[in-house]
Amino acid sequence: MSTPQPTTYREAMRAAIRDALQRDDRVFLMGEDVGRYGGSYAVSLGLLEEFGPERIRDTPLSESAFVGAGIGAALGGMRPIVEIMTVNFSLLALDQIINNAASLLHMSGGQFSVPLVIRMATGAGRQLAAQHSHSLEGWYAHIPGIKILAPATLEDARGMLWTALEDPDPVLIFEHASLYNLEGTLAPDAGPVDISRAAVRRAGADMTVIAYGGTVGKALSAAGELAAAGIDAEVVDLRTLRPLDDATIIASIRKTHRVVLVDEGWRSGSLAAEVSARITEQAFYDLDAPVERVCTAEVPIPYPRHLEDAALPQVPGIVAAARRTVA
Amino acid sequence: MTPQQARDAIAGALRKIAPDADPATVSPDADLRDALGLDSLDFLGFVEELSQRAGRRIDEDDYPQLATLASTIKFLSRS
Amino acid sequence: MSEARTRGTAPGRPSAQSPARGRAAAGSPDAAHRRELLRQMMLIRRFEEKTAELYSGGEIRGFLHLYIGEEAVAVGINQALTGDDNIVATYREHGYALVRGISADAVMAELFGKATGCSGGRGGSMHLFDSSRRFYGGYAIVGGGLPLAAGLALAGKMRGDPGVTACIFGDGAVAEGEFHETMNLAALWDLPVLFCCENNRYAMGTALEREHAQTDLALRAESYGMTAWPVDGMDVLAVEQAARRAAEAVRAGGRPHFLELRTYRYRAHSMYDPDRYRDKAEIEEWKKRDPITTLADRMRAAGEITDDEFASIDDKLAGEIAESVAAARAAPWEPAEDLEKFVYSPGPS
Amino acid sequence: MPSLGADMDEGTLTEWLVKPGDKVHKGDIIAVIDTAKSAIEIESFHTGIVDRLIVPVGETVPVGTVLATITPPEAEAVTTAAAQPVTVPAGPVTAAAKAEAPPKVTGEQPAEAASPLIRQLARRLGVDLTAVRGTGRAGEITQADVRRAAAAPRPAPAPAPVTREKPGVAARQPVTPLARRLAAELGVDLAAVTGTGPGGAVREGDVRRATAAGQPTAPAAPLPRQAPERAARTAAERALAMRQAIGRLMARSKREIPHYYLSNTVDLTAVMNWLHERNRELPVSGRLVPAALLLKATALALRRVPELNGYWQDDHFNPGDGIHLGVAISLRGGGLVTPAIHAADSLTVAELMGSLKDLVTRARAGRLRRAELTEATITVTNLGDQGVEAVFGVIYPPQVALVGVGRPAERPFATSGLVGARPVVVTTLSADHRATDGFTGARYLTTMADLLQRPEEL
Repeated sequence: MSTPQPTTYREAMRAAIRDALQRDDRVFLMGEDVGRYGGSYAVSLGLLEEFGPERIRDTPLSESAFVGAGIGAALGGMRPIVEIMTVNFSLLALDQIINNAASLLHMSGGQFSVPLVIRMATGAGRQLAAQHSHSLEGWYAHIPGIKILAPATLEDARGMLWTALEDPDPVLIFEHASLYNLEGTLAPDAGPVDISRAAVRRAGADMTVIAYGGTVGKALSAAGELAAAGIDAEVVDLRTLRPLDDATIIASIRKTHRVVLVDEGWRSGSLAAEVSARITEQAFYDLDAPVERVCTAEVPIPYPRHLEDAALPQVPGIVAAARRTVA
Repeated sequence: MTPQQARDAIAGALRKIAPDADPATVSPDADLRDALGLDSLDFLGFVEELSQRAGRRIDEDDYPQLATLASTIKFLSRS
Repeated sequence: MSEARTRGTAPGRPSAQSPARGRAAAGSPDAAHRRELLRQMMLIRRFEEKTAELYSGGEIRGFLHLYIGEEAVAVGINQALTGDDNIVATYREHGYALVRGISADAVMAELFGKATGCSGGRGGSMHLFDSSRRFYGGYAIVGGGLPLAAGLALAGKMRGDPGVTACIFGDGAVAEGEFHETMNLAALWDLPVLFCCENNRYAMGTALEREHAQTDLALRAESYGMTAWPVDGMDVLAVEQAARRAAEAVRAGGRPHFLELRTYRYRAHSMYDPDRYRDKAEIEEWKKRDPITTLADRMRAAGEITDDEFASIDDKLAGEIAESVAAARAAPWEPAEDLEKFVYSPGPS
Repeated sequence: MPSLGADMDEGTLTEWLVKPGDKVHKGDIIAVIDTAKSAIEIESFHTGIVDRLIVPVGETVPVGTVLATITPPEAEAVTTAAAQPVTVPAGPVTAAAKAEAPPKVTGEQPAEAASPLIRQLARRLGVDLTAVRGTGRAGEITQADVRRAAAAPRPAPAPAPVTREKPGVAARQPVTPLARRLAAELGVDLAAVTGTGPGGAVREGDVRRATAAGQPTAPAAPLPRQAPERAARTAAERALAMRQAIGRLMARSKREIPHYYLSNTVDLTAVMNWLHERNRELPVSGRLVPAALLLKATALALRRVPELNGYWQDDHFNPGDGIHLGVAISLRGGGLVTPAIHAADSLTVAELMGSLKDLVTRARAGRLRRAELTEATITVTNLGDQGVEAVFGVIYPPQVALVGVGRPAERPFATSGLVGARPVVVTTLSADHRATDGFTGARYLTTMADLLQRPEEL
């Protein structure tokens, strides 16, 4: 029964949505093309047939309206999952996410919490150019009142959603679009996971690579190359971008004293900048080398493959940065 | 505990609590604390280490038997 | 499509929806009802006059948007709502909060920023909330409350709740994208929302004609396939009648309805507003149709109220408001150590 | 001047629409003011007769300034003399508003007692309100106070801070934070460490290599590197430096502090019996030594005689902000440190024991924290382990006392007319005569002796 079964990130996410719809009548999914089309990344394919149009709701192209409706429905006792096709489109709903979802609990003096989950695809790597490729999760992680998740593994794709739905406050889940085809195995009884801790994906002694979402795989590849060169790298997956799990980050720094931060967001004002600042605040006297960052080049993501590759954090860049910390 | 095991246990305990002291220079019948300059806290640490290595409790009443190297070896190997 | 549309209700012209009721005696149920409407409008006005004074004295801070002149709208709409219904309002929401039953004490304390305020002091004038009265708050981003109201209605519909959601906004919001997105969504999904557009003719300082290509706002709502009509917002009886009809229609058919309530604010947009964008004569013209005076005169003529009774209501309200001010002054501040409360819900997550 | 927004500090009166004697109604527009944003009409919140226009046209005044007074209509009927003028409009300084001023979250200027007008005036005249003593009601600062302060001669401006000249062009040596911390903990002189990191940065490994090389028993380093030799010299230099520092401090103490000395022989029977019983039950690792009880008694006695706990500074005694016992610990390589056990009086005997063990271990490993080395309010020295009966120590300036504890030993001791052998200890006190007299010192030692008779209460 518990033999791990082959699956993909997409299927794990779909299983999570199906599970949530089965567990709780209050849960429903809405977004652009989530129903008949099956989701622009095919995550919700087949769910309309299974759960009907009331609970798998196709919306008009009105990000503000359907995200705001999600907030209202959450206030009204439902547990909506709102899907936004891609993070760039979420900017059309920014007023609802920040001025309403993130602020309601506070400005009502604790009277109205917003148990809403918003899922969206993020990240580059598919030659979709400057309006479908950005990584703005670090930007959202700036906002108090919401929680930000970045599942990077099949277990997290399968397990984070339910925990997020049980959270009384709004949770945004950023799914890196390059991960949907990620293959692996998952225990059939895989279930909810915590959404409060970072995870050490590879233990190491010489230096730490901190990554999240789409760059965790790259960080692990880099660690493999470094191991071949005799450098024992630890890889930390942030998992939850807000609130950040300082304890796991700092524990790793205290162990290895050297760190490379990998972030698909732009370097200036990035999540990597925040993590770096926290390391300097909390573990300054444990640093034995300057903090290194590998981020996306400061350009809107270009269309041609070679330029897109050049813009994004890549394994050789991570390896080189890691080598600098131990040089 | 054989006398040799006892000797090793003492040497190990001393290395831990007074790394700069050299038990080899201490004559078997000299007062251990005076010879090595152990204060009461050092001595307590010594007893703690010894008790761990010997796997037995050493009470305060036993302290007189830990006065010299020789008596300590005797004390430990008796059990 | 629309029921009984009356185009171009303008100041100075009595509304078709507000025929003077019959000569009911002072003790009749109708008279008592009108008296209550009058009292509620006077409560809002006296309350707000006091807040203006307190604002000038520095005891109330932030932005303070007064409703004076528009009281008939909140009072009339509220008559059509039950305890099962939701209200989503704007930053000019003192009137709705008071008529919805949030105590003057709690609203005043909120304006003072005190811990006893209806939002615990965290919101201030623009963000009044009360979960027990389904008062889902004042929203200070123009148009920002509309999608949320649609969501509340969606939840009600999915859960089979009987309530409707009253969504209040102004003429300014009609220019926002969120207005159009929400009109479309609510009509498309048959959501039980009562859209109440308070057309006071100015979006802050920009006159209706200067911001809208089509100034007949009800017509624009109608383009989404929604029943919509304009109402004389200076006549509380007309507002009440229209609101009851619309709310019943929403309840019965589960479809959204839209009321354009034509009204006017006498005061500037907010306290710190030089009010240079309109003619003083225009304000005076609208004041001739003051909702309180209009109703009081009508009741006097019908023998439903005497000058003494009017003065006695006024005195009683003044006393209540003075007590609210005293209570707010004496109320405790929230300790600064609690600053980061209410950012996330307490407890394990 | 009404406040019409949080961003408004002042306004200019541009027009009066009423004059004295005019009757005004609540809500009437009575004046026009110009603010940073625009001209605004202001209304009266009262009905009555305009009594006096205080602010003339053209004047700019801070928010809260009274613009005019209005006499309420009832007052006319009664008597004009008794009329209570009503300020128009109500400024933000009504009694109620002031009493309920919101709690300040951050430490703002302590000029809260000053009205906006006063603050404005002070700004204009360049007066620092924190330095002005208020002569108004309840110490409020008045206009006259500010003007007086402005007229008074200013203290000479503080001399520009002297920037310390950097020797030559020697750039700051790059050292990683971890290496810097380790060097401090291990007592390594960074100037003598060769960095092997980028740009010659000293890193963790460099420091560890330097300490390994510095150990006297270490085998001669096989190969090149100047580092080992240098580090060895550094260790010797360090011992000398410590000797010199102790020497300077003790010389200063003897030069400046008029010491007086007292001693007292204390019966330790109760202490020893109690310890014996306790230690029988305790695991070896939790075992107590007499020093723990002696320290506790030292600390508790200071609660009763606080005159000995603190510092002599600027010709007067400053009491300590807690009882922080400096414990003299001799280092194996020679030398002495006196790290502090903080709030020793509030620790249990077991906690004190733990702190003592921890301090000794860390002191000998060179891992003391800065606060531990600087914050002792009194010092305790315990040379008993070296076999002496009594120790008369030298006070650590600026502390005012030092408690010495000799070796607990069996001695003939008379109780109730009978002489028997009992464990006793000699406690001593070295104290600064500027801060206390012998009487206080004696009281302290007897208090300590009394406490030691009831070890179960320590």
